[in-house]
Amino acid sequence: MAVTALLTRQPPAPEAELAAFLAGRTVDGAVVAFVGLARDESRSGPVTGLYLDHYPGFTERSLERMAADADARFAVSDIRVIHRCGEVAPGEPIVFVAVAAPHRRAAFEAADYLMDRLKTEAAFWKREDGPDGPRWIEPTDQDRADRQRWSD
Amino acid sequence: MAVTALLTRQPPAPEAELAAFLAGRTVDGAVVAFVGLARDESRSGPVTGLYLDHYPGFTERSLERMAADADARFAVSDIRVIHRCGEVAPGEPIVFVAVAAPHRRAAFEAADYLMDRLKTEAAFWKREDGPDGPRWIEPTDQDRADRQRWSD
Amino acid sequence: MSRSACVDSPGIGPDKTRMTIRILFLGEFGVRFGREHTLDCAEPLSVAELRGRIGAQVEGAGAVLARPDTRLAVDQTIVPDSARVGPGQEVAVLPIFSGG
Amino acid sequence: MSRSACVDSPGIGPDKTRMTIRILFLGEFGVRFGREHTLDCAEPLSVAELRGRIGAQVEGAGAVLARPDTRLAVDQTIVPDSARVGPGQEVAVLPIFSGG
Repeated sequence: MAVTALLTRQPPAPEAELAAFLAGRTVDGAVVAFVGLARDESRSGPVTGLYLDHYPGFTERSLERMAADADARFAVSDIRVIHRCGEVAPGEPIVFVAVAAPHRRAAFEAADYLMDRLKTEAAFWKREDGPDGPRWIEPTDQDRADRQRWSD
Repeated sequence: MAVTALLTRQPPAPEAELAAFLAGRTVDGAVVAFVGLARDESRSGPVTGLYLDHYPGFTERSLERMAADADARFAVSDIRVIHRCGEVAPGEPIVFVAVAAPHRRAAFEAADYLMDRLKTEAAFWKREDGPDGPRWIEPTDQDRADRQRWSD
Repeated sequence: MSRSACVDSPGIGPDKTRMTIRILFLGEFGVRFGREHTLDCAEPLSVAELRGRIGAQVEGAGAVLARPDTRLAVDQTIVPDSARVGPGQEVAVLPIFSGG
Repeated sequence: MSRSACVDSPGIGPDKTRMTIRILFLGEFGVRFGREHTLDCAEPLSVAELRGRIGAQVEGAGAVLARPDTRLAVDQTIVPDSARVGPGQEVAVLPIFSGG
């Protein structure tokens, strides 16, 4: 059982992460991986880049807490969360989440839960840059509704 | 938009598949990948290997139909399904599913739906080999219950 | 590729393939009854009748062919017992799918 | 690292760090008000009082510090307005998280 949550300025490498996460796994029948990518457009218009501000130490612990909560809540074996901070170009990965479990339902649910929490409660402040200048953004109504699916 | 479903005797290469699936993606914010692995143990005891029998042509079309159904049902951009047939050793991948979508909810739901259908309706006949000899197996009650979540 | 003698076509000559139905048993059925058989068939019959014919001729297969959860595919499409099947077609006898 | 003169500590000598509170503004607040400030603080005060002190001294920050959805973390833990904060501690002023 390993639960890891890391913050990095480098783009996560989803393929290498997935390969490492799968290696030697014979007890778990299911691995769910999620990759969040920077889109080149949002509801506000074109996006030329993102900047994810963070509070060193505090942000890392927010990630670790969510990973630990997912681990406690679902019958999973391993969880790995890698989240980007700093400048992100469109098409680059922002977040990689992988969950392994003996059975697939727990793996899907834990990954889904983790993403809903990360999208609303991870301690980031996100700036979208576009032709009209930068805009600091908040979770969408959809993100908030998704988060409400998981009663605490 | 691409929906592909392939049958292969070789183990799928999840990391290479994921890398190819992510490449150049700037419209989709979410990619969900599922990897199903052969477990070394089932409810019946230790498993030394699996054999997935199939009906050439018919089985391929069962995979293609499910991928097309998922595509029609959810707001997704691309779907890729790679399913193994033949001999599978414990720890090896049996199935790789990837779904890309602008928003994560559709990606999660489509991958979840696809796996529930693949685990009950894909045209395979699976033999588990163990110390007590081979056993031909059917979907579990859990698999059937999972499938019932998606009304047709 | 095992063949059950009782259903092998005795026919010879150019029309042989047109006067038979190719029978495939999948999964566990293939192991128990032989993967492939050839059934003589001069004219169309219903799938229900075909279940009886196969069950009578392939030793031990009668019981599984009588089960409603044993489905038959004709030329790769699952069909109801009321469907018709005739010479030159391929029929697959499918145990319950295990899923992937 | 911008510093707002009105809250920079005028103190000197070995006790300086013990008689101040370090203030960090995160996200958009950092851009608008300067990322880091130092507030003179000789004795503990409540977080509610601190909101007022920071708002009064950092130009333009009063309105966001009065908002209930602007949360304050003391030494990296989010605290209620009733909590106490004193010299040598670090206070972060947090806009609503955007999430990742």
